[in-house]
Amino acid sequence: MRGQPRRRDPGIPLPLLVPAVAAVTFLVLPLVALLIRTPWSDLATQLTLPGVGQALRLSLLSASLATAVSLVLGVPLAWVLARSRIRGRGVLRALVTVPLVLPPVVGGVALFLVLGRQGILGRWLDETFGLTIPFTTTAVVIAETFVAMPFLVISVEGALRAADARYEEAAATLGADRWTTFRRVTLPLVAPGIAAGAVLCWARALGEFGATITFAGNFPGTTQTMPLAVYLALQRDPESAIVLSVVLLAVSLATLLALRGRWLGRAGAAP
Amino acid sequence: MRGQPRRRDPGIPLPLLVPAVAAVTFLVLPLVALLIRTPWSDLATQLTLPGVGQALRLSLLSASLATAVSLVLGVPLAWVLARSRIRGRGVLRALVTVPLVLPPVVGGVALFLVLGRQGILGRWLDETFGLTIPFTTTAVVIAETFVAMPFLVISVEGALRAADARYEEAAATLGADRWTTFRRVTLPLVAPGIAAGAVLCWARALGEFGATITFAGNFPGTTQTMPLAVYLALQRDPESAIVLSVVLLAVSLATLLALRGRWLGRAGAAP
Amino acid sequence: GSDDGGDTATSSSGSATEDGGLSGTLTVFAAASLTDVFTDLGDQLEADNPGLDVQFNFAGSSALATQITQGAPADVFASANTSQMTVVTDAGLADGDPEVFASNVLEIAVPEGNPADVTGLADFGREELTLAVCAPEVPCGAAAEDVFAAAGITAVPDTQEEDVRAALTKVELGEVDAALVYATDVTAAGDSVEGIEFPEADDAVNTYPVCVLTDAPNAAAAQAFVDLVLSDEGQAALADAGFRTA
Amino acid sequence: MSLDAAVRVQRGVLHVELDVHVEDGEVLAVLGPNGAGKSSLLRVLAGLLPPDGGRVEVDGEPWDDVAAGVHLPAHRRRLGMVFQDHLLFPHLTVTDNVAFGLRTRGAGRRESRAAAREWLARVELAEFGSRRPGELSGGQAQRVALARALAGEPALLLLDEPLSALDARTRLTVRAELRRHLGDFPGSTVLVTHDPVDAMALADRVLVVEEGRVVQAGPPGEVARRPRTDYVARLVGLSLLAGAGEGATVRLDGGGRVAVAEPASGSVFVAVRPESVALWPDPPHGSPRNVWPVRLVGATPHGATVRCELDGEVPLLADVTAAAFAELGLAPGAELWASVKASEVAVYER
Amino acid sequence: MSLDAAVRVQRGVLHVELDVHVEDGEVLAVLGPNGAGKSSLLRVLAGLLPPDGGRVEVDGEPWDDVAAGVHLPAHRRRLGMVFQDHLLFPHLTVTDNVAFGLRTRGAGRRESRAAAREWLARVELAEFGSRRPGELSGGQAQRVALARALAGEPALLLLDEPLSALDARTRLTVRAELRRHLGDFPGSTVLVTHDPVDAMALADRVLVVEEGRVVQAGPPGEVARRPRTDYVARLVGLSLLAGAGEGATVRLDGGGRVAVAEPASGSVFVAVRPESVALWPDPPHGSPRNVWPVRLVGATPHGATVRCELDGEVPLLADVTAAAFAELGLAPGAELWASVKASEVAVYER
Ligand SMILES: Nc1ncnc2c1ncn2[C@@H]1O[C@H](COP(=O)(O)OP(=O)(O)OP(=O)(O)O)[C@@H](O)[C@H]1O
Ligand SMILES: Nc1ncnc2c1ncn2[C@@H]1O[C@H](COP(=O)(O)OP(=O)(O)OP(=O)(O)O)[C@@H](O)[C@H]1O
Ligand SMILES: [Mg+2]
Ligand SMILES: [Mg+2]
Repeated sequence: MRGQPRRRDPGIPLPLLVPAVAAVTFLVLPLVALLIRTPWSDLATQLTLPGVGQALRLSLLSASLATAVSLVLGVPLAWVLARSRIRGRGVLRALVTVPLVLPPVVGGVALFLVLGRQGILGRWLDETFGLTIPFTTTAVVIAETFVAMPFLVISVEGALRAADARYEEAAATLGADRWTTFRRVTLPLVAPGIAAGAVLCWARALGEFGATITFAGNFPGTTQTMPLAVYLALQRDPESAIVLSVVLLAVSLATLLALRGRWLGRAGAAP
Repeated sequence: MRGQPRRRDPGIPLPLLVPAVAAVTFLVLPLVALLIRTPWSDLATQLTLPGVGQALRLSLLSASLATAVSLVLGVPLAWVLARSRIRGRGVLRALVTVPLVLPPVVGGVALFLVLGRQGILGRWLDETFGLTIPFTTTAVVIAETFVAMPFLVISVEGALRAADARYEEAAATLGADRWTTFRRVTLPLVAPGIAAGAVLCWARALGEFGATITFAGNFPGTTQTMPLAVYLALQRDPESAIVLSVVLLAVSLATLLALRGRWLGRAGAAP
Repeated sequence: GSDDGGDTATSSSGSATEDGGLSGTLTVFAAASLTDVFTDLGDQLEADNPGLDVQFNFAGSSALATQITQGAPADVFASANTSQMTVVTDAGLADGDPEVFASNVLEIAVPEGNPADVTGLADFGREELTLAVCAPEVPCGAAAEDVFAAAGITAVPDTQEEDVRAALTKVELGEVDAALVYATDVTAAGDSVEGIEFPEADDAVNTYPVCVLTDAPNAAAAQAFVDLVLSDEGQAALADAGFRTA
Repeated sequence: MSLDAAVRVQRGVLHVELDVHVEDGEVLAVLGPNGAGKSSLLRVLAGLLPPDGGRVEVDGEPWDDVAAGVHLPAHRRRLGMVFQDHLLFPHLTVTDNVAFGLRTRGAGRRESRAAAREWLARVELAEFGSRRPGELSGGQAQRVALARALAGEPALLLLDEPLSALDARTRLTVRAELRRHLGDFPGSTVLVTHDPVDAMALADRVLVVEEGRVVQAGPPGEVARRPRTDYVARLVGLSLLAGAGEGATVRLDGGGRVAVAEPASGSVFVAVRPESVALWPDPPHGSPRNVWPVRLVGATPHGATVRCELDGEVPLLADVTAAAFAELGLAPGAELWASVKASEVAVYER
Repeated sequence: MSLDAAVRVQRGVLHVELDVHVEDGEVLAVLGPNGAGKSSLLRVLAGLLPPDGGRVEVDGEPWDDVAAGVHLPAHRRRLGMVFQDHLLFPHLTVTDNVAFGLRTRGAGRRESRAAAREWLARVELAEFGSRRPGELSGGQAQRVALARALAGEPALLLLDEPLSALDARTRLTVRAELRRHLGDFPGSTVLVTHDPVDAMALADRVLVVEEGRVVQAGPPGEVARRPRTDYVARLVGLSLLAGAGEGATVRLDGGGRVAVAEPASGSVFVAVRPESVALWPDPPHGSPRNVWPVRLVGATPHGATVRCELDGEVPLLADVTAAAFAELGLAPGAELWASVKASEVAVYER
């Protein structure tokens, strides 16, 4: 932590360095190519288009809300999968993973079947409260949550499994019930894993396209997120689609860097 | 581990049980609705269509290959992010996360820019070896890897951070260099985290659509994976698209259950 | 006109054989809405030319245009609109001028039984209905804007779909009361969707152009396929699918 | 708040079957070799390990009763526990670690912190309150764990080798502190330890456990004077020999005879203090009635004296001064004579 | 394979500055209170903590040299280390844990396993080879860690309280085993311990460390007889008083006078053995020339005797038999008289 040079790091072993460099190259080179191809002169024009700012705001908002919902619902689910001894956990875990595999468009259709006007719950919501969910911003959040939450659940469960359960025993002897233990011991201990899961979830939600356009539709200002705007731009003018993508990338990169900085600041305080 | 009833589990605390049940309901109900809507009579017809078996095989193959590539490249990258002290790790981590946000279709375009016939590397590959990548099964694997690897990297990094680094110190005092330590100590210790990451990666690859159809095209037998077949079916007959999706779900559920069983068997041996 | 395509790819992919039959592989890039018709025509061409293998790459027109400009090894490009064909011709990749082989007009699609009692284009101004049109960026959306302008209607859609199929799916599920889609889609959707024609549709006709590509590895077969599409037989098949023929 | 427990639990191949009773304010020390099941006993008492049989009752309240299907979860038992490897929460400061139990039991943040700081001061770590456990040395961490368990004012205190990581000076301080606290403490205490000094200093009664069973129980002094197993004898530094009393002589089970001062009969133990054993290069002639030929098999310096391990008909330990050891020119394998006065030999029933 | 090290490292607020030299085959014990920097020293020697200054040289080969920018990574140092909290690999069996170091150093699987089994037998855990560390008791685990470190036949052996988790009997066995091994061992050993008995039994030389600095060094006997700090004095059970020699009397820095047998001058230490202190309810009249009024502040049973902590002009420890303690009716706060014969008082230069 101090400023002086550390002679410690004996370097990264070659069998790790080579694939790691390959991985970075593989993931970053396409982004670089996009940047090279970006018609920068268009950037200013694109950014000042009213729809773009709107779509960007809506994307950030709905992805963040979806992440929040996923945290509130998904972390407890991960805990149940990792720590409880209920029967059928294996099947439950597989069931939770499966939405990852569903083509997002079909996921959107499935959401209609539940929450649409004719859906299992949707019909009841409509008739009882006059609530219709599709084609609203709520629908965007729901679609993104449906697609992104499994990522959070699976990675938080992995972190919970890897954590030392004896700390939880120690908490129990100090009078903490399972809920208090969860809040005050388990959660802070697996914070890095939860952070990783939340990043995955947020990024996946931010990039969500298929389920959103199916279930929420595409209306500027209420349901048109950046990926939808990008897709539509691609239909007419691929160049501007690239510009929009780069904007999306830049914003999410900035967000991730800002967030990570804070998390790392916290994580760095621990040993 | 013994057969007798355990009176230990004092149940799942309500503040965890309620959101967990909500999460499961939210994730599973749409699947159930899909199953209800599935025209089961069509199932046999659909399954015997030659293209379907082909697409299913190709999907499983390419998703598994993409996962394998992601493991080989991504786990070392996760290690570098979690354990090395190189500068700019924060930026690197954010860069690796960003492809998650890229709309997959744009990701496909970006891959063209690198590996297409006119791409940065593609042109050279073409001129030197006469190799063209787009529109081949290789392209499918590459597109899926590009989209899915970040999930693996981020979740494995989370697991590595949560693991106790002192075991690695102990290994060093026993003469193990960082590579040996990685193989013989770190990897087994974070195996649950890697398994979780691999599941995410595999599922994401299996469901990949946008980057694949853009970069690899939609050729039955070589590049038409299940999500692409679902997309085409949707153009023609939504019912059959649902059937195909359910088939994809069933196959991935079976695979996950089979794999998890094995992993859990291993994990269960440890304390 | 395949004289400049005579590179190594041509010989390896086959060409006209001596008895006039075609051989090798023919790769057709076609808009996804052509899946059924083109698959049938491809089968027919294969039957006529036992040495020929016809491969299709069905996707959105814009994805196909991107692939072609990125050097995809395609012989034929059939686009669902002129704008994506223009992308290809502008890049100098079309061999000759594209030919229009079909066209399509808008129709109102309503769920089975027409629960909202939609009768014509004017209903797209009713606030209380849930309505879908295509986004202005895509051809059917541009066409919708044209017909609304022609009819002097201020439409109040709830969603601007990214393609016709997405709009149609919502009609099929009964989630929207009406959607403005293409006539062919109504035909393809079968019983679960009813179509309502309206006179303003003729103000916005969407055309489907096709062309042989400059770098076509199998130019002879490509030309044969384009010819088949333009033949009476091909036109009849298109008409069966609800297309207006050229 | 007496503890009354009959614990039956299977741990791998080891079957633990221990009956434990601790009165109000009493401190029970559990001594035993590694793997005897001591920690398993504590885990059952704490509610962390469900027993396979038996029951645990504190002050008449059943905490565990397998037959009746009762199992009170750990957090509902008013207990404090110190683990063998401290298990301080790495994400909390030292103060918050100590305050944890108070907070979970409903105290306010400020008040818990104040109490925690007081406890930290008692274990002489007042200035470490704002550190993280990772920044403590091993011994410091263990003292914090002790403070954490004590801070909750538990009804039952379970200590799993609480002093083993402490240095000698701190150990004295903390042992005295612990003694003071245990003196005031109205509840029952079970203390697992390897150190007979801890047991002597802190416990009212000692339970010696081997392979999951009680092999000896009694007040510390009694156990120290009259060990019943080799393990206890070693622990308290005695040589233990089993035999049959024949008046003024005991015939050892392993052969050989020992003259004793008090006549004995039946199965008896004979205990010899190493300090009372004298070594001679040649057979001595004098008052001691016990003289045996022995062979030196091991020698360990032990403060100013050397502890010699002797083999022969009568295997013994002997403590001789370093000077005498050097003078005799002793080396492993040396053949010697050992003598003990009959009056120095303790004999008691088996 | 001598070790020659000058270690400078900052740990939080503690600055560690220790010069260490260990000859071939020599065993150096490092004693010191919690948080003195003992583990930090071992971590630097092991290459796990890069020093901020100084150097580490083994057999002339530089392992660390901050000035020259040399830092050999831990895995290239031929060393064995036992950690305070064993750190056995949870995913490997006990045998594979012990075989680990052999395997990384190039031995075949079969041969490593065979050697590992031999080592396990030596620490009396032969039948535990196929278990996982999670299924061992704390002491068993520590013995496996010891076997794992020894199996690699290291040039430098670093032991961080290797015996602290062992029970008394095992401790004797393992200590004797360790002693035998260290006797054969051509390399240097650094042993961190809290137990003076370990230091006496195992070490050729003792280094006493407090707050990151060496406060005393020398052979174990010398350190035990002539402690130079209160910590060491407590450790070996002496009362240490500092003062100035004035012939047959020492005037203590804290006030009070002590009569001594050998005349002394200048700054001196006075050491008093607790056994030599007698307690009286009334001022005694007799030969002992040292008689002081004292107050009893603490008492701890200690085997058959009770260790009494005394405060007053001359703070002392006194060991009296439990019988005498009871007879005197002693309780904390009691006012007493303590006497010591001048010939029982050790005096030596500061
Ligand atoms: N999780 C477990 N599964 C199976 N066996 C176990 C487990 N934990 C401990 N054991 C075994 O149970 C026995 C008793 O262990 P326990 O920890 O109670 O011993 P202990 O008396 O506390 O020993 P120590 O003094 O070394 O701490 C040991 O043989 C140990 O190997
Ligand atoms: N990672 C760390 N960061 C900052 N300070 C630390 C760290 N680890 C230890 N310390 C501090 O350094 C000092 C020396 O610790 P060290 O572990 O070397 O002590 P020790 O002599 O081994 O003590 P013990 O006998 O209790 O094991 C202690 O005050 C401790 O609080
Ligand atoms: Mg134990
Ligand atoms: Mg230490």
